[in-house]
Parts: sequence; C-alpha cells; structure tokens
Amino acid sequence: KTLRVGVSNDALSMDPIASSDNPSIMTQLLIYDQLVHPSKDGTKLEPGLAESWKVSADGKEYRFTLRSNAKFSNGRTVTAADVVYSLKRAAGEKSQWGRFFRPITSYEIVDDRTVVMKLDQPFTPMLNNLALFSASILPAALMEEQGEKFFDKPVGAGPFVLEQWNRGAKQVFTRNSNYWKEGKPAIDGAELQIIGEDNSRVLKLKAGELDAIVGVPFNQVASLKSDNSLNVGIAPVFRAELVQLNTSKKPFDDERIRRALNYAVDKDALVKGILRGNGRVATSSLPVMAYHNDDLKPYPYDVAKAKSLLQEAGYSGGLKLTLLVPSGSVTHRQVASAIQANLREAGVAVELQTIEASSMFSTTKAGNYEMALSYTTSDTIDPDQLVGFTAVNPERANAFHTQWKDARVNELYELERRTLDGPDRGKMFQEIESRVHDGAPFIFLYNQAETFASRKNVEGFQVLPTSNYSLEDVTVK
Amino acid sequence: MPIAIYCLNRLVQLIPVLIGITLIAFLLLRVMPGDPATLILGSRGTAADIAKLNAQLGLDQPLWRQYLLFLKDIATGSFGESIAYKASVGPLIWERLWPTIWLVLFSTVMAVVLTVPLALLAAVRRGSVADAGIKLFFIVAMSMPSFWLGILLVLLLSIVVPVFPVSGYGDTILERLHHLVLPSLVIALATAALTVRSLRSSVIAVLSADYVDTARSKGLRSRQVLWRHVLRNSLMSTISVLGVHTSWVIGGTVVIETLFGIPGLGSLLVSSISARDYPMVQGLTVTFAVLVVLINLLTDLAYVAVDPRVKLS
Amino acid sequence: MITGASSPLLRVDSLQVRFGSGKDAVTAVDNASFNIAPGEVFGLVGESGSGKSATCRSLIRLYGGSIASLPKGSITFNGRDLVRLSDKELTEIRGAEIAMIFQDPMSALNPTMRIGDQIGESLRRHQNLSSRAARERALHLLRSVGVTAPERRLDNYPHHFSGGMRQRVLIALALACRPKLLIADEPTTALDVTVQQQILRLILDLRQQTNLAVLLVTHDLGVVAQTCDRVAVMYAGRIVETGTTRQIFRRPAHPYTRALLNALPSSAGRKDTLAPIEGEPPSLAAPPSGCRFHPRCPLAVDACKQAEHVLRAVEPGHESACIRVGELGC
Amino acid sequence: MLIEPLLEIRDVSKTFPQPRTLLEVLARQPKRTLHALRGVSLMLRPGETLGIVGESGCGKSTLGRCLAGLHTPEGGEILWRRQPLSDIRRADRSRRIQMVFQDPYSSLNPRMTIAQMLDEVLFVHAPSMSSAERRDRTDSLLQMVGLSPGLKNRLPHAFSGGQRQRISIARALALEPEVLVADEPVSALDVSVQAQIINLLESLREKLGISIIFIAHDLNVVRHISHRVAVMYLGQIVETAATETLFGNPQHPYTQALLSAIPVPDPDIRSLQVGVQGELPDPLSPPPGCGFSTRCPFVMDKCEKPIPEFFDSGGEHHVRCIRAHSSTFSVPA
Amino acid sequence: MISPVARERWIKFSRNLNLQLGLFMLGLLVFAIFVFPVLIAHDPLAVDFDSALIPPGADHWFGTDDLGRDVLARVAAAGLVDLQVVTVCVFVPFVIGSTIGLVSGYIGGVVDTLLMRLVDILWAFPFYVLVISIVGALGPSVGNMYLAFSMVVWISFARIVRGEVLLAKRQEYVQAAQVLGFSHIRIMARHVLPNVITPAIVFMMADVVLTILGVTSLGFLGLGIQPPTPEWGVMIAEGRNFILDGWWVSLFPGLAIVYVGITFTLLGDGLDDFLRPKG
Ligand SMILES: Nc1ncnc2c1ncn2[C@@H]1O[C@H](COP(=O)(O)OP(=O)(O)OP(=O)(O)O)[C@@H](O)[C@H]1O
Ligand SMILES: Nc1ncnc2c1ncn2[C@@H]1O[C@H](COP(=O)(O)OP(=O)(O)OP(=O)(O)O)[C@@H](O)[C@H]1O
Ligand SMILES: [Mg+2]
Ligand SMILES: [Mg+2]
Repeated sequence: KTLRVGVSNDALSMDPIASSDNPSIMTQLLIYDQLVHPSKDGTKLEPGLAESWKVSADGKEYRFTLRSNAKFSNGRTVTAADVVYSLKRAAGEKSQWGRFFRPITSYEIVDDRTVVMKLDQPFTPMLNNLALFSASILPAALMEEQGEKFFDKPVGAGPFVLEQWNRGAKQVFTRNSNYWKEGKPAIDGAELQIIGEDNSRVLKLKAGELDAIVGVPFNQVASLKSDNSLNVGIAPVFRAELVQLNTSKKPFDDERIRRALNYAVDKDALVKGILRGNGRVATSSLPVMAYHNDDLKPYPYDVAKAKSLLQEAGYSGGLKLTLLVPSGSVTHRQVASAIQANLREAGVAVELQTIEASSMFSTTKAGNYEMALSYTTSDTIDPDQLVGFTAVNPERANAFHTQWKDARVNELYELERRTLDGPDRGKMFQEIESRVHDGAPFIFLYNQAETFASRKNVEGFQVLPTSNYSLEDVTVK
Repeated sequence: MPIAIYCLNRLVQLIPVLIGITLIAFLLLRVMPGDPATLILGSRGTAADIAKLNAQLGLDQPLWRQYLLFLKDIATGSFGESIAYKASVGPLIWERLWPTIWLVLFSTVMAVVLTVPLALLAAVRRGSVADAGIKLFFIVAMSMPSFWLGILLVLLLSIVVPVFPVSGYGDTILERLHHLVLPSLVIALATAALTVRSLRSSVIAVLSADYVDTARSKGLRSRQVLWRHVLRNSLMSTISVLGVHTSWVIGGTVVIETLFGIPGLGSLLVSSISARDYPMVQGLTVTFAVLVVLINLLTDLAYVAVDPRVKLS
Repeated sequence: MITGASSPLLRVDSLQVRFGSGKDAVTAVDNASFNIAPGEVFGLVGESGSGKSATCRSLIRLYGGSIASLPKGSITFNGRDLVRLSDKELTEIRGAEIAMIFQDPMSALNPTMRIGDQIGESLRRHQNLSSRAARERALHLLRSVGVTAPERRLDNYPHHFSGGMRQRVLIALALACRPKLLIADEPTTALDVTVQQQILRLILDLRQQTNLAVLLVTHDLGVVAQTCDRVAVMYAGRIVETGTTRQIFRRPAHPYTRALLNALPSSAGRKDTLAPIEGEPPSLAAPPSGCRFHPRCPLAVDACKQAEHVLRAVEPGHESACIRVGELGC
Repeated sequence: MLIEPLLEIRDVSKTFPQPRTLLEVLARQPKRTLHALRGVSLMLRPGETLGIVGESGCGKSTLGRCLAGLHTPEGGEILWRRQPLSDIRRADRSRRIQMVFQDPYSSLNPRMTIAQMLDEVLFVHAPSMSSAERRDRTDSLLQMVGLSPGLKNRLPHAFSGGQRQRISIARALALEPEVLVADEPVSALDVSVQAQIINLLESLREKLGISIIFIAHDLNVVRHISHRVAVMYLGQIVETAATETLFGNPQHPYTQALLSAIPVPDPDIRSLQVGVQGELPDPLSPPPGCGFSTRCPFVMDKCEKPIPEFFDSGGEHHVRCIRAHSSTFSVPA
Repeated sequence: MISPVARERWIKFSRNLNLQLGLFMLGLLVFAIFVFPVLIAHDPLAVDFDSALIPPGADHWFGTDDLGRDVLARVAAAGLVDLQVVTVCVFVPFVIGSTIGLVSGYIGGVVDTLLMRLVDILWAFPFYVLVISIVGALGPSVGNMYLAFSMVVWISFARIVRGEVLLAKRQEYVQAAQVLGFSHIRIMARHVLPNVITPAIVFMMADVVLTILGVTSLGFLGLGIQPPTPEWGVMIAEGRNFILDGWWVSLFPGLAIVYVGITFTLLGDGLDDFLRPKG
C-alpha cells in the first residue's frame, strides 16, 4: 500500500546541512535517521540509531552505542565512522547549522558501534541538537565517492527511500526494507504530492485522490469533521506565528513603534475568526513548550494605546509599511488582510506583498523587507533552538532576521547552554521570553495548532509537536 | 523540393527572431531591481563575498560580454544556475516542458474538435436559433476567466460528479490524459471561442465564393460541397488565427497549470517569479518564446499543406 | 432562323426572383419569359444590375445569397418544371444537363484543388466513373478546349494558370458531362479582348460540335452581335425586347435598345458627341411605376407611367414591351 | 504645326523589385525585377487627348502614375515644358497634372462628404480663399461636372458609379490643372453612363483647354475620344499615330490583332477569326527581342534578338516592328 | 435641419442591436460601480469576524466573505479598480500602437522593416509570460502593471493598423490625395487614419476583454493588484478556499467579469457594424 500525502510546498534540497525550510526538513526526516529522536509527545528523547548513550557527570563527554541492525537503505551497516563523518560535516564550514555541533571538539571511534564525543565545556542542548535533521547520519564512503551528486539519489538510514523526485510535483518514496525498526514502516511506500493551494489539497482528499493532507484551512475543519469518510486531527505543535519587524530599518528601530504595532492587532479576533479557536494568542516568539513563561500576558488589543505610542514616536501623521505574505496559505492571506485592516485603524497603511513561501526565508534573511508574516517551528523539544533563532543576535538568524539585539538575552543564552537541565535553566528561558515580549521585535500573533486530515482507511497519520509527520507507524486499510 | 526549401527559408528567417528573443530575455533580467548575488548570499554575505559571487556569475563583466556568456549558457543547454533549486536551469526546464506541451496539444485538439462542427453548423444555418445559441455560448466562454471556469468545472466534474481528478498530473499516458481533460477543456473553450467565430465567418465568406458556385453548378450535393470545397478553404484563415492564438494558449498555461497543479513550465514560471529566481525566469522566458516560434512554424507548414499557393514564395 | 417556337429546350415563363425581405426586398427579376432551342446561342443583355445574373442563376437555383422565396413562374427544361423539383433532384440536373460558367475565371476555381480533380469530380458524380477513367476523360476535355500539355496541367493548381486558361478549364469542367444547356454568365468580361476572342470562338466551336444550347449573358453589344442567334434585352429586372440578333440590331423596337445602340462609341469613326442615356438606372428596391424606362425615355408619355409590362409581337419572333412601339417607326 | 509639347516623356523605364526571401539574399541570388515600363517615349501637346491602349498588365497605369508623381521612374526623364518634372515641387506639380482613377468605388474617401473633399483641395492649395469663397467654388465645380450642389453633404456611398466618377473629375479639376491623366475612367461604368462621362471629358477639355491622357483598353472608346493613340505591349510602346491613321492603317501586328479582336456590334459583320493566340508573357522574364514575338503570327528569327527600333512610317506614325523597316511589309488581309 | 450624414448614422444606430445592447449594459455597469457603493453603505475593506460568510440575503445582497466583508461592496469597488486599470492598459497602447502602425505602414522602407522585426520578436513572447515576467521583475504594483500591459499590447494595435494602412495605401483615394499634393501628415491624418482605425477600435473592445482576463488572472496568481484593494481576480482566489460553503464569494466577481466580457464583445461587434463605411 502506498500512502498519498498532500503537502503545500516542495523541498529545495536533500542536504541536511544546507536546509532550513520545513518541506526539506520533513522529507529528510523520512529518509535519514539520527542518533536520537524526540518522543512523540515532545517531552523527552528516545533512542534512534544509537541504542543507548551515556553522558559524563561533567557534561563534557558523550558516548553512543549504535544498534547492530542499523543499516542504510543500500544495505550497508551504519558505523561509528559514518557518525563522525556526518557530524563533522554538520559542524563544518558549509553547514548552515554548524553552531549546533561545534561545541563537540573531538571524536573518538572506539569500535564500529561505539563513538565518543568530547566537549570543552558543558553544552546542555547537545543531545537535543543531535536529534536534529541536520545531524542526520549519512554513509561516509558513498558521500566521499559521489560528492554533491549523492543528494540526487540520497541514501539514508531512515524508514523511507526517495525513489523519484519530480520537482514541484511530487516525491515518491518506497519503504526502506533495511530500516532497523522491526516491521516498520507498515506501508510499502509513500508519495508526497506538492499541492500549493490549500483548497485543492482539501478537494483532492475529499475526492479520494489523496489519503492524507497536512494544513487544512481552519475554516474547513468543521465541514471536514462532519465528513464521515475523513479523520481530522488538530495537533498542538511547537509553533509561533509572528510578524517579523526589520529593526535595522526605520521606523522599526524604535521600540515604541514595535509595541504600538503589537497593541494595534486584535489577536483574539484572529484566533477566533480565522483559527476558529484552534490556537491561542502568543505572548512571545517562543511556542508553548518546555519552560514556557505562564506569567506573561499578551499585548492587549488597544488602538488608543497604539496611536499614542505612534504619536510619541513622532509618527502621528500615519505610516506606510509593506508586509510580505507567503503565497499559498489561505490562513496567512486572511491574517494579512486582517492585520492590514487592524493597522489601518491605528493609522498605519500596509501594503501586502505576496511572495513564494519557499523564498520567504532568503528574502528576509537578505534584509529586503519591512515586515514579514512568518512563523517558527521548533525542530527539537528544547527551547534553546528557538531562543537562538528568534532572540539572540548575533546568532545564526540574528533574531529571526529582525536584527533586534538585547545584551541580556545574549548573556542568558550563553548561560543557559552551560547550565544543566532543571528549574534554574527554566528561569533563564522565562526571563528571555519576557525580554523578547517587552522588546517586541515581532508582532506576536498566536500559537496555532496544526491541522491535518486523512481518509478513514488511514490509521496512525499524525503531526508531531515538531511539526513533521512520521509515516512509519501509518497503516492503510 | 519546394517544401524543403520553404522550411529552410523559414528556419533562416528564425535566426534574427531567436537572437532578438534571447536579447530581450537577457535585458529583462538586467533591468530587474535587486542584485542576484545579494539574493543568493543573503545578509550573511560580506561585500567581498558578493563581489566574488558576482564575478563567478559574470555580473562584473560589461553588458555585451554578459550577453555572450548567456548565449554560451544557452548553447550548452544549462541556461545558468537556478537560485532556488541550486541546479542548472536547463534540465529543470526540460523536465517541466513535457506537461506543458501535452496540455497545449491536447487543448488544441479539443478546440479543433469543438470548432469544426459548430462553426459549420452556425455558418450553414446562419441566423438560426442554433447559430445564435452557439454565438452566445462562445461569447460567454470567451469572457470567462480561465481560472474561474476551472474552479467551476472542478466543482462540477470532480466534486459533485467525480469524473475527473481535481488537480495534478499522472504517470502513464492514460492517467495524464485523464488529468488533462479539465485543464485542456478550459483552454479549448477559450480557443474555440475565437476559432469558431473566425471559421464561421470564413465559411460564410467562402460559401458565397465563386468556386463554391462552380462546385454547386457541377451538381455536387451540399455535403460534398461543404467538406470538399468550403471547409478546406475556410480553414486557412482559421489556421492563422489558431497560430496567433497558440501564443495566448501557451501563455494561458501559466494560469491553468497553477490552478490545476500541473508541473509544467507555467507553474514553474509563477513560482520562480515569486521566488525571484531570475535565471530561471530568464530561461523560461526564452523557452516560452522559442515554443511560440516553433508553433508558428508548424502553423505555417500546416498552411502550406492546406494552401498550395504559398508553396513557392 | 426561328427555332425557338417549335420545340424549346428551355422555356422560362413569368419568372420572378426576389431577394432580401421586408423593407429591403428587391425584385431582381420580374415577369421574365423567354425560351431557348437546342443548339441555339441565346443572348441576355442589359446594364449592370438589370437582373441578368439573377435570371440565369435562378434557373439552377444558385442565387448566391439569401432569396426571399422560391422563384415564381415556371422553368420548363426538357419537359420538366425545374421550379417544382426538390433540391436533391435538381443536383442531378446541375452539371449533367445544365452547366454554368461564371464571370471571373480567377475566382471560379477552387484554389486548393487540382484541376484534374475538379473536372473529375463532376464526372464521378454524374457518370460514376472510376477515378482513373475520370482522369482520362479530364485529359481529353482539357485537350479539346485547347489547353496545351494537358497531361502536365491535370495535376496543377488553378494559380498556375492564366486567366484565359482558367476560363478554358472552366469550360472543360462545364462540358464534362455533355450538358444540353450551357449558361455562361459574362464569361469574357474579365478577360482581355484578344483572349475574349479566343474564348468566344471556343464556345461557338463547341456548340457546333455538340449541338449545345448556350445562354450567354453579357453587357457588351459587340459580343452579342458576334455570337448570338437570338437576344433578350433586360432593363431594371424586366425583359423589354426579344428577337433575333439581326432584328434587335437592325430594327430595335424599344427605346431603351435604341438608346443603348446609340450610346456605343461606334467603330465607324469619331463622332463629335455620343448620345448617352440621361440619368441613372433605377433602384430595384423602389422601381418607377409602369414602364421602368419612362423616366429616362425621350419618347415617354403619361400612359407610360401606368403601362403594364407585356411583351407584344412586333413581327414574327420579335417582341417589345413598349406601348408606343407602333410610333417608333420600325 | 509645330506646337511645343506640354509634356515629354523620354525613354522612361520603371521596375518593381520582387521581394526576396532572406535565404535568397544569403544565397546571393540575383534580384528579380519586374520591368513595368521599358524605354517609353511619348509627348503630349496642349489641348490634345492622347489615348493609351493595351492589354491588362502592359504598364498603362504605371505610365500614368509616373506622370502623376505616384511612381518615380528609374530611367529616362519626364519634361514639363522642357523642365524636368522631378525638379518641380510636389504641390506645384499637382497643380499641373491631375489624375482620375479607374475604380469609382475606391477613389473617393468613404468617410468624407463631397463638400469636405472639394473644400480640402481648395483649402490646401489656395489658403487665401475664405470659406465662403470655397463654398461657392465647390458648388460651381459640382455644377461644372453636372451634379446638383444640393447633394454635396452626402458621403460617397450615396452616389452611383457615374456620379462618383463625376466627383473625381471635379476634384481633379479643382486645381485647374493643364493635364488630366484619366486611367480607365469609364471601364467600370455601363455603356449608357460611360457615354455621359466621355462627353463630359470632351466638353471640359474643350472648355478648359486641358490636355488629357486617356488610358483605356476599350479601343472603341479610345478611338472616339483621342487625337492620337499609343499602343502598349509588355511595358513598351509598339505603335503611335494619329487616331485615324492608327485605326485605318495599323502597322504593328499586335495593333492589328487588337483591332481585329474587338467585337463589332453588327450582326452582319461576323469576324470571330482568332487573330492572335496565347496570352501575355510573364513580365518578369520578357522575351529578349520583340516583346510580341512569342505570339506574333509573322514572327521571324530576326524578331528574337534585339528589341526593334522605332520606325517612322511618316506623319508621326511610329512602329516598333522590324517588318516595318523592310520593304516587303504589307498589311495582312 | 439634420445633415444627411447624421441622419444616416442615426438610422444605422437604430438598426444596430449589438451596439444598443452593449451600450445599455455598459451604462448599467457604470451605474452599478458608481451608485452601488453609495447605496449600500458597506465598507468594502471593513473586517468583521462576527459576520463572516453570511450567505446572500437582504442585508448583504451578495453575502459576505470569510473576513465578514460585504461581497457586493467589494465587487463594485473592484469593478472601479479593474475598469480603471483596463482603461489605461488598453487606451494607452491603442494610441501608441496605432500611431506607430500608421506611421510605419505609411512610410514603409527600412523603418517599417526594423519595426516589424521588433514586433515579430515581441510577438513571440506569450502575452502572459511577458506580463508576468515584467510585473514579477518590477514588483506587483498598479503602475508596473500599466507598464507591462502597455509594453505588450501596443504590438497588436501596431500590427492591425499597419496591415490596414498597407491595404489603404493601395486604395485609390489615398493615391488621389497624393496626386492632389496634400502633405503626408494630412494624408495620414485625414485620409488614411479614419479608414484604418475601425479594426483597431473593434480590437480595442476585444482587448478590453483580454485585458480584464489578464488583470484578473494576475490578481488570481497574486501578482497583480494587491489586497486589500478589492479586485475581481483576488476575490475569486480568496473565495475558492471555501467554495463549498461560501460559493458566493467567488461566484459574483466571476459573474462580473463575464458581464464585462459580454458587454465589450457586444460593443465590439456593434462598433464593427457601425463604423464600417457603407458601399
Ligand atoms: N443575393 C442577393 N441579395 C440581394 N440582392 C441581390 C442579390 N443578388 C442580386 N441582387 C440584386 O438584384 C439585382 C440584379 O442583380 P444581378 O446580379 O442579376 O444583375 P446583373 O444584371 O447580373 O448585373 P451585372 O452586370 O453587374 O452582373 C441587383 O440590383 C442586385 O443588387
Ligand atoms: N506597385 C507595384 N508593385 C509591383 N508590381 C507592380 C506594381 N504596380 C504594377 N506592377 C506590375 O507592373 C505591370 C504593369 O502594371 P500596370 O498596372 O501598369 O498595368 P495596366 O496596363 O495598367 O493593367 P490593367 O489594364 O490591368 O490596369 C504589371 O505586371 C503589374 O503586376
Ligand atoms: Mg451579373
Ligand atoms: Mg491599370
């Protein structure tokens, strides 16, 4: 049986160290495997290719033991050498995710199945980072041999093998018969069909042309639920919807403006009207996950306050701003219109600019924007990733391309990473969260749930807290 | 071999057009705002990095050399490097070319199948209810935006009465035909709106031509007159209308492919535009233009096949 | 030579042809009667718009446009009334017994069909010839109308032919099934005089060989004089005079015929002024009452305005519609 | 009587290059040209009507259009009272030579009323005239050609062919030209109307003293109206003479054939003897020698080489035929 | 007294059903666009989640969309926007293209050859591809859309007019004007132009339909007029996401486009009859 899944965007690359877009990441998680995995509920880590691991008491040494039956799809056994090669590559110059692995200063291959990593100083997120897609274990020898060509026909140790990739159309997977997990995956193969328009995806599911889809428009959730042939799921995911504000540009360099914008948007209405209640108003750029700061209150909807802040900042005469909106997503389009209508009331004229979702990231990264409607999802179950991503500057994304800078946040970030997991570390995260809230480099919108739907004959299809979908447990009747 | 000479002639005539096409596509990219190197590197890139990449892309060269480089890229079939896909544009376009060609072909066949009987009926029964009905139908068809008609057809023929797939593109030929029925129908209706009009009026004109009277005076039955004498001569002007219109059809695939999720050139153009993938846009523009030029060539040949008079010139 | 009376091949009686409808209705032919004997060349002359083409086209129902109603009157051809035949029955007669050639040879041949096929089509339709036999016969026909190297020409398209050659091809085509009557609607008007001479000669020669009757439409009185046995003169949709060619030219019995002959720049020499007919031909949509020529007629009297259109015999075989024919002095 | 010629055409030739395809250009194939006029010489005296006849495509219109300035001849020259016509400004030239065209249906701008048409001519050429003066002149012009000024606010489609030809004549005469080139002005008209126009042209010529170049293919008409006649064949003049001389004693075999081909409107003189076989040769590749040699019943070997010179058989009768040079020449019965 | 020409025109008009119907429909459209917004007093931009997706009824004749905006108000407002764009995108190229075609066809020679080569080349680019590329490159804005359409559409007008000029040049009335010694400018303006412009005007009507389709298609693809400015194509794109339970959101803008299409097709046919000279 082959499972046909409708997704909205195509992957760009199969190279785990060169990807930061969700479609690429999700495909990579299907074909590659890592040493450890987040558990399905998003609360702890589980063994992956490593059947066990040991962390030294000082937190400076990690010892992994690989499974004896861990094999790549071409039948070769996964060895310690592959692990070292892959992680060194992930920490290398070319990697977009180098910082996540550079704390490892040396590797030791004890035997084929045992590898030891050494750190100069403790690095608490380390284990979580090894669960990232970018820490996927690749076959060293094959990669050496093929170079970049490897990614045209990648070989991994994950549950599926990428059989065919028609760019912009679909990805076809077959079951990896060498997958270490006994009897998994349960289906013979899968097909990811790229269907940009949400509506087409829903229609195709209804028409039986797809078995499952992710990203059901919220306004259709209710009507799909009433369809007997479908299962509709709503998964709480580690995700936050934001409007990035480019603080390196005027007027966003002024905190008052940024706060005013937060006051001017009626987030409750968005959750109610657009999400149809499937979410909650966001308090910061961090999703509701471990160590969430429950004391923070969202910016209330207060046009008068917004106006007075704008006036204070010297923009009483009105403002003209542009907002980048990713194409394809209905929800984003609706939210954008609503934001536009909201801001108009505060005297801010917004011009919407639709832009292909996959190029959103590179555009904001290049700094060519004023405001951008976007979101973050966590690939790990530890807040460290998103803190580094959305709050710290300089860091990989310079506070998610807003260029916002807060010395205390940077300091806390350094500290948190050296502190062992526990309440103390939690406090640091909470402080960071409240500083982000106050500094308002984003308009914090909401934390939405992920919607998905499948036909009744599909069982086990679900979206994980890390926003990806695991297909290995899916069965099709 | 007059036909061979004719073809050769047409091919020689293509040379300046092809040069012009590449030149325009090239200039289009150069006048676009934004610097490809900055786009590729993002804010990570230092000024030095950007300069290096610009040199790598040849953007530091004088314009004419850039153009020659572009021609070289075309000649090697690579068309440059896509920014979004980080791969050569040429093979990506090649992969996407076929769905578009199938779509155009299929819709043209459909349009012709629709056009000939309806136009003949309307012309022969000029002024009748059938004529008025056909006219009204195609005025409406012509005025309908293709995307709207597509949505309506999907609703009707994929959801309410699920006969055709909602969107996508199959693997086998049969599957593809099945997937292409609705999108082709949308295009074919718009095309037929034009060709029915044109064929109808040329049939009417031909019906009063002297040689049709000659044919009738021979005692041929009206059906024989219609098929042997009227149709062939009327088709000529319709072929040129169709030829001009293929440029529209090919352009229209942009909308239709996006709507029906067909992985062809059109949907690639739309996503590349949004992604600011300039080399891809440039390659696609050239490809589209060359397609049109080739189809015009085919039209001319069809014309030659129908009209013996143009053979020599 | 008065053959018409005995056993006419074609007898047209009170023919009326109307075009258009409602206010735009035009009576192109009104109360036309004439007959043609086998082997006779019958001329129909008149100015542009006088209804010559409408008359002869209506004989085989090729009106070249929308007709208001079926022609009134009767058309008896070889004992059968063509007006009463169904369309299908008429196609059996077209081409087989009555053939037609048209004014403009440049546009009367299908430009996309080989000459041989165009001729063969008629043969295959009426004589059930095989395509090989039809080709043989087409070859023969082309040779007989004086097309040089007919073997080669058979596979040519019309655009390879000059105007005169095309008219020859059209004649071959018309005569393919040995019709009894050839309707020639201004067959030489579009041609140069030297070529006109050749074509007229050809038609007369063929008539000689096959006892073909010809209805020759023309506005050139010279052509009439040179070719026709009998003539009918049309004015504004009506036949105003019929007679043998000599009667018409020597003793014209209608003022219009007379004026027409006088208006010719004569070949006899340079006269100081011509004698034109004043005014313009009337519109057929609103023709003058009575005798339609009366507004331009130098002899018109009040009675002409009410005169009914009747052809009266002036002498045997010579009829005129003028009520003052007695006073014309012929 | 040696009256100074008004217009002298000397050895004028006009060619039309045929379009070549790019491939032919690249293959360096020679240009193909259509020689519409090949060394035409003629002259026109004041007050005279010169008839030009010939079969379709022989270059009659091209000659007329060269005179009217619509074509520029490649070779030879046209002199206006000894002054090259090419030196005269366009506007001045148009005040001297005017033209009437063949097709009464396309020679009037379908979107201008008759009054506008005539008014425009006066407005352009006599800017000093007041609009009232122009109105008067328009009316008198219309009256001159026998039209009622009451019709002047109509568009051309409201007029019959003969009336339109009258309007064309009025428009041409508005400039009071000295020469009127009439390119088949009556061939599209019916006999009865044709006679009206011919009479009109005759009377205007007499009244205004203009010269007329009358192009036609109807020999009877030409014979009626012309003082002198030139016969053209394949871009060349083959014979010129005073009208009666030409018709009474045609010397060129082509002229003879042409004359014999006119159907005489007399049933007692039936003469459908075919005088000349075949049709006009392809003007793109005319025969090297005498143009008529391919159809001439008297053709000899000598005809096929050089183009024969004009032979003056006396009394301004010129013939381009080698048989006219020889003493054995005789008019065939 | 009415002049005979005016009388004729009136008779011609009174018999021209297409033109009358077309003008009537156009009048109705203009009325709707300008009067409805005043009449119904709904703000086409006001977001109100409480009244989202109300089916057509007494309060909202065309219903409301997912953000609670009145569809009728938006359709009317969009009509204004779309017709403005279309007017500019058709009229400017009409003037430019016709002028170029007129001059080029009349002068002929090298200028004409070069120009027609350029036209050939531009002609090879499918309309949508060129427009999308230009708009995509310069960014989606109304101004750029004007630019893109103008750059593309003038070709058609130039081709049409040039072809007609070449025919007209052979007409004897143009030659007569030359023989009459008129200046070339006068001949072009008074004698050629009025007789060649009819097909261009008729095509202009067809082009309105094509341009409406083009503009709305761009809007549909998100490359045209940007939200919240109401635009028919954008509205259809938004509405298709809840086509099953809010069919009215994309139905009405679609019908509006069809209405405009029919109107201008009728006008085109009518003008063709009306402007063609008799005889
Ligand atoms: N299909 C038609 N519809 C309407 N009116 C017609 C039609 N055919 C002919 N007429 C009218 O009938 C009249 C006679 O036309 P017809 O063609 O018979 O004249 P004709 O004598 O052959 O003239 P010509 O010498 O120009 O050929 C004309 O006034 C013409 O306008
Ligand atoms: N503008 C032109 N371009 C090319 N060839 C031309 C042009 N004008 C005339 N010709 C050619 O020149 C030759 C002479 O043409 P012209 O019109 O002078 O003949 P004509 O004697 O007036 O014929 P007709 O009796 O048909 O009017 C013809 O072969 C014609 O095809
Ligand atoms: Mg006729
Ligand atoms: Mg001529």
